[in-house]
Amino acid sequence: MSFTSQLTKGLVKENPTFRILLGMCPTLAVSLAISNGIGMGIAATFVLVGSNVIVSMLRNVIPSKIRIPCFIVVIASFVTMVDLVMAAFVPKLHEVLGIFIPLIVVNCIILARAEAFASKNGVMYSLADGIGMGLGFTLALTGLSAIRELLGTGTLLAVPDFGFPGFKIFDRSLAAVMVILPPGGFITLGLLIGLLNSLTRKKRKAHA
Amino acid sequence: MIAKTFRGGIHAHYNKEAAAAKPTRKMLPPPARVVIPLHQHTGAPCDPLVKVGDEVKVGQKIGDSSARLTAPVHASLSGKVVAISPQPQSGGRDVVSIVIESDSKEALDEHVEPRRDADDLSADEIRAIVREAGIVGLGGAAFPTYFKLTPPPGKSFDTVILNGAECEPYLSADHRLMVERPGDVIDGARLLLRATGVERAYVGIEENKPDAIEAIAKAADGDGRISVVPLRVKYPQGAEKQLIWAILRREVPSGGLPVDVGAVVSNVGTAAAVKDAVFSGMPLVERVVTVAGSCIREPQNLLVKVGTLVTDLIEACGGYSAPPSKVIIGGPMMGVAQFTTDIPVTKGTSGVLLLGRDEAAPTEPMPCVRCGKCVEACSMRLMPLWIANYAEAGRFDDAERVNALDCIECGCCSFICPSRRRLVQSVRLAKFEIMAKRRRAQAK
Amino acid sequence: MRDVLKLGFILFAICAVAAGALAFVNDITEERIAAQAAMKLEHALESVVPGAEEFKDETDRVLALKVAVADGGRPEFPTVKRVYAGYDNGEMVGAAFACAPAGYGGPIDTVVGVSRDGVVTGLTVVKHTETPGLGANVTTRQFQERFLGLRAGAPVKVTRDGGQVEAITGATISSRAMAGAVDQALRLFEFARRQGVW
Amino acid sequence: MIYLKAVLSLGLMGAVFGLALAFAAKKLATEQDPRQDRIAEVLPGANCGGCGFPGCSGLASAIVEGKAPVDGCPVGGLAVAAKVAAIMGVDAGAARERKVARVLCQGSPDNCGSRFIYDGLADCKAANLLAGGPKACVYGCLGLGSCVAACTFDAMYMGPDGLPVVDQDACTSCGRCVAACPRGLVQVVPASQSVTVLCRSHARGAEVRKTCKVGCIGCGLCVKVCPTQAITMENNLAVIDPAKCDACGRCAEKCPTKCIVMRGAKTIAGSLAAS
Amino acid sequence: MDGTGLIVSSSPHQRAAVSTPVIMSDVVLALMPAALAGVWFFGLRALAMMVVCVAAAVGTEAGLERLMGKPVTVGDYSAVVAGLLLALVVPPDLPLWIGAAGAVFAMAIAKFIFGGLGQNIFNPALIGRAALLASWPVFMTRWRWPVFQAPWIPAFDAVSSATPLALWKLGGIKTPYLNLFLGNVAGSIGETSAVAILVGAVYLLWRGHISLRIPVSFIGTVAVLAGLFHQDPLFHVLAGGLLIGAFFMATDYVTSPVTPKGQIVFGIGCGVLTVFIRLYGGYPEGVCYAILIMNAATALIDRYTVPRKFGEVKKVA
Amino acid sequence: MGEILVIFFGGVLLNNFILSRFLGICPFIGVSKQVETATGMGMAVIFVMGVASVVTWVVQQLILVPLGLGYLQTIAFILVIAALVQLVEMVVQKVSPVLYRALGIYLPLITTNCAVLGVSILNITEKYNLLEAAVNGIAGASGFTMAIVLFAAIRERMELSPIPDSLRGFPMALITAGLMSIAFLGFVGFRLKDLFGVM
Repeated sequence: MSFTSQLTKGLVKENPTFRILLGMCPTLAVSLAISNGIGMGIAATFVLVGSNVIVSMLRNVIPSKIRIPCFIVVIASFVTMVDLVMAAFVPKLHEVLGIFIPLIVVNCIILARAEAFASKNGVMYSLADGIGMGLGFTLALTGLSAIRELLGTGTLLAVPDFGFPGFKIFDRSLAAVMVILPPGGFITLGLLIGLLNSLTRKKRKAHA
Repeated sequence: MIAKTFRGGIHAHYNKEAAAAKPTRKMLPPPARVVIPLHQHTGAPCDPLVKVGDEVKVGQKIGDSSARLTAPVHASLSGKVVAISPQPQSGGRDVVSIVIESDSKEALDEHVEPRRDADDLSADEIRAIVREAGIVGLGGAAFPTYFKLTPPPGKSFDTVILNGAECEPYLSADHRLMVERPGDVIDGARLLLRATGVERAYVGIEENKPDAIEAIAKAADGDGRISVVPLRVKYPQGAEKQLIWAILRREVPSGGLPVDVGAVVSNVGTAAAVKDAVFSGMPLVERVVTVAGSCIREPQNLLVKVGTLVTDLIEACGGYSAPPSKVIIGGPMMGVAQFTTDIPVTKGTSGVLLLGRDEAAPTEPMPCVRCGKCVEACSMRLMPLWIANYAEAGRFDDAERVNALDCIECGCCSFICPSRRRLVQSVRLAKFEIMAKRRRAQAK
Repeated sequence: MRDVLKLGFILFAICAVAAGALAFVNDITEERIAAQAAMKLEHALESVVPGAEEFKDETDRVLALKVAVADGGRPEFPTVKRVYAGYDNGEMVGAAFACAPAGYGGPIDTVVGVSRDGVVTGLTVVKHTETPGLGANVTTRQFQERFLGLRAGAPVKVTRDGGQVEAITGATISSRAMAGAVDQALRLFEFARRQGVW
Repeated sequence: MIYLKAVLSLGLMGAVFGLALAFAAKKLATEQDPRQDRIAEVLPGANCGGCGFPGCSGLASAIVEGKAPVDGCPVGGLAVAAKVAAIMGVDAGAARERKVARVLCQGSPDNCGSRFIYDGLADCKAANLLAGGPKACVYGCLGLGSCVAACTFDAMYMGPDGLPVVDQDACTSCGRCVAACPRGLVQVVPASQSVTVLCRSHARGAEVRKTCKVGCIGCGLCVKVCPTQAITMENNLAVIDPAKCDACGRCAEKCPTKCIVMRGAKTIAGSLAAS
Repeated sequence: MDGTGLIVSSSPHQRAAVSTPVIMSDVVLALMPAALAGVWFFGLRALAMMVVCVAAAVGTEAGLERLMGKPVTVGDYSAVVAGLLLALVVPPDLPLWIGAAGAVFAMAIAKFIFGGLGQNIFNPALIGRAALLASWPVFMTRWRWPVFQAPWIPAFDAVSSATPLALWKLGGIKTPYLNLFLGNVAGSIGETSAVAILVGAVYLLWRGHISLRIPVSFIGTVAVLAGLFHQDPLFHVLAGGLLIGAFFMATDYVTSPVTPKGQIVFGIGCGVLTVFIRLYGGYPEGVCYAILIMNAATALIDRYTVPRKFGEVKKVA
Repeated sequence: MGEILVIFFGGVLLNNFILSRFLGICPFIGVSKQVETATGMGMAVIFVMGVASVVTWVVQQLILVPLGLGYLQTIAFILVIAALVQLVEMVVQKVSPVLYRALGIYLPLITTNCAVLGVSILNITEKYNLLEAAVNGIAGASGFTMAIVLFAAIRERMELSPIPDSLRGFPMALITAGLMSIAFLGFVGFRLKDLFGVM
């Protein structure tokens, strides 16, 4: 186990979204456009890194009976910081992500990493884990967002609120709007996870 | 009068005409050999009362048991016992049987003689005669009749029902009996009334047998206790619980018996057999078997000796008209398919069907489309598709939860299923596994 | 008992530190956030009431009137949330109505500008959750221009409902919401003017 | 000042809840299996519900009650499973001898015919209930694959000859296949056992000869040839006592119907190495 | 006699003649009057839509089954039924590729991945339609009045091409009964002609493939509830997709309850939802969503409407 | 009364937490294998969300707003919810073991149910009063319960279906939820206010 392996495991092998299946709510809710996905991903990564480091530092101080409230307070602090900073400096993105910024608090990924990893490992490893998991989450979110943005609006990388039209792949009137509605989120993510499952299954079979 | 019936059920092709149109014939000459299984009934098997090499006569008791629930068996031929060994029987089982080779004399046992005091017998005496005569339900289940006539402690009868519905397709033995010997049926009914101490009897007959309804009504004329009830033509009208509901509007409780609602149900053929046993002293050594199906040359109702091999029976009906693909003992809805004809006719054998390629071709089941036809058709108002789905998935606990054990295996669900699913077989599997599990639990 | 106190203290300490840290971040960002919000509102108001130099929040004044004449307890202008009057050199030149009509995906925060003489002078969407590509087109100038120049009197409706404003194809609900907002803004303006507020 | 307000109010809230929780934990403590707490400790604590139980403590109590396997947590993976196993006192199984399932019948349709054409459920138990099954030998494999269907580890498949095959490496000897066979033809045996009688027929030799080319006809040649007296005849069937068998292979050589089979030494070494 | 040639199976040994493929092909037959009416009113474009949807549905099913190495089951006609039904509930001028996309989505997502015939939770054709409405609302709400128009039409067809329900909901204009009955009104290809749908429905009833429980409770509830809300019951029964929905969609075996009582609950639920969506919803028509929502409830309804088994002891209060 | 009904039915049907707001997905998929457990979970969520709505509303209006500490909302709410859930669990376990077995075992799972925090924050942003907040909480939870119970019944049925291996479980749960969500699109734009006579 090295720092690097802790860093990279979150990307593919233990990808929080596709493999461990955590943090579905924000994944589904904000993955309408790549810009949202990246924004949410970065916010979550920041919180994940921060809380992992702090929890890891405090891991020997916190008694187990109140560890959940303690962890939550730590996480919530970072979330609030992100919330405030985003409101101050990128208000438009803040508005788009809306309630899902404070809800990073209850994103299972973060508490799960605090509990399962940071509270049992050193600061450096926890840092690496936080970055890795955060990037994995961002990656998954971006991937899902890209599919939904493309099929649902016909563009890629568009950031309408900042006037960046992105790349127009086909005309908007031909896009399947449902993909960026709630059903599209559920179905696209379901199919994506299924696809990854069948790929790894095939790989395992090829090994055997 | 509106014909009575129950909820659910199906309308099958009856295919009864070929055999029902002809009078019942006695199988002649009698077979050269009979195989009499010692276990032809519900309950404990009999122990042999004869040895290999013994000479026996027609009507002689050759097997009995001391168990509470059993029925003795009698020789149907006079001749020599040539073997007492396991012999194949319907359903692929081997059952210890007494094999008798005929001496062609047809000599009667000395116990067989007409009873003069038949009209003065008490209930207990009638029951004793019925037991000694080895009479069991002739409808197919072969439940010992004397046992049925004895109410368990704390319960009592108020109604006797004679089952003349004969709802199984192809079969017409009861129909012929009611047309040809209505007096015997009614005499039997009177004996049953006496044996049970009841003052009310109904004879339920499906409407498609107007001649039988007429004959029985005429025979019962003047006896205010006995009335004929026409029944809607629907399968399984003759199933015990459904028959009781149709006639009395009483529901036999789940897991219960007719006596729980005060009824005793007996096949019309059984009633006639009771009459014979009481009046002529002849035990149950013969029965009427419907031989039918597209592959038999001369479909008919045949009076045959218990123990006659089906092979001989088919010979007596002129043999095959075409090679059969399926041989069924009983009716097409609840009968048992056989892989050989070298099996004996037993007391419960109501019919032998020989079906051709077209009727018996194997079917490939399709996925269940949840049409709900099985739910509508189920005569016990169960959810056949659920039981079958659970059974096929090996989830027998769930199958039990959805009342698999209440199934009477009437076959309506499989009959009606447009996807040709093997519902009854699945339910049977579930019932078997559930009972096996219960036995294991009890053993622990 | 001591461990109970200890647990309490630890949670106290963590909360306190967290609160301190947050207070610090808040301190830094507070003004900026407020400024952002104010700027945004200012921007919206200016864009819909051209010519106004300053805006006064006159919601209480106007809505008090509304309540006074409310019919059977049912508020008459439910989508109008705030009312701002625009002044130029102390003279009232128009009013801006912040409305939140119910669209397809939730309320559409809209500001409707009405000039002194009761003509729609501007329309802007501050915040919405409409479907991108369909309902979200309520933010387009192309659509908003369809409302410019309407006056109080005839109710504002989309053509589908027998009105004068052409709806966005495929987004009747969003269009209808916007029409409703403009309709209520105009009616409230008329009402306030008749009551002598302005 | 604003700092003080924030620090004090949130701090106090924290203190109040901390105290309340600690106090409640003390006063309202309920009896439960101490292992449950320890397992809950080990579990990730994300309360994600992925295991199908309500939260980590739900899974912990299910494990303690034996309703869930020690590896019930899909998030924790192997590491957690090992720890839970340690708490539950379940041996990881390293010390035990590896066992595998084996199918004790060679009666493929080529070797053993059928009594009739079976038209019914593709399920051995169901077929067995119907006139005793279509197989000519009433002890033989019905070949409908119920054991394969029962295997949850992909360790069984139907071979080309219509008989089930156990993948010796994948088999975990869980015994599901054993329970699935209505004729008791699948048995769990030590992986090292090399000589096996692949027949379960108690029928007399003449009958077996009529129905099956590879059934045990009870001739007793193996009994005679065995140098260690490991083989006995029980009810027309050869039975090998594994404790006495030294795997010399003479019986397999002698068996006229080849129903005693000797597995190659290589395979055994291979499977031992694998375990 | 040598027994190896005999077939042994579990009882019963007699089967009813009707099989699933027969039922499905009968449904196709029963849809023919409505399909023909669609072609009559909306021209060959409607026929093209049917061909495309059926081909896409059948192709998707066969393709996926081949891809996954499963037996190809298009012979059971269920894919044909789904494709045809979808074509009948979309507007006549819908681009053909959108119709094909709907059929592909319906067969792949709503049916195939659930395990194929008999396993789907939602009616594939309706999922297809709802997905298309959510995806391409502009195309999916573009209606056309048939060539054969009643004399009163020209008065406002210049400003509107709305369906009778939309005309009523938004403009208070009621289309005459005769037009609704014959079908020369705007609407989906196969839903406009009440008489054509009823002919097909009578055929299905006569063949015994559907029972009246769902259609009657569905239509009855709509009529009664419409009356209670001071609407014209007959108009609500004849207009829109109620008849095709009640006789051909809600009665879909796979996605409706199997218990008799459950079927009535299902029908009533569909009726209530239809009326509420028509009167208060965002769409003029609610039949499609009503049935889909009740599809979601089917498993639960079945669970709680299991018939009292024969001989079950009644609970003594 | 009309307003309350609008909030309630809006929460259950129109803005269903699962099907259109994406809140509470984890327990929705995790605890939906059987109808009984799903019902238990639903009841527990209704209870907790009702209580949490009230308590967080009180915290916001009586502590945070007067003190000008709005930015502590997230942290204060989650602290309250976490502690509350844990306390309720302990109390129920002690007071009524029966109730604990029925509901209590689901409580820990609810702490991280984002629907609870979500509804608390929504109550504040929607400017609900105390009663409305409580109704909104209960409505949101009822919508959650409806979705999870329907879904559990569907899932029981799907258990026996030959679903492709790689889609079994989680992916299929998502797709089914997606199809349910399509069905619930029928409620979009539903004019509850007209229905209940509220302007």
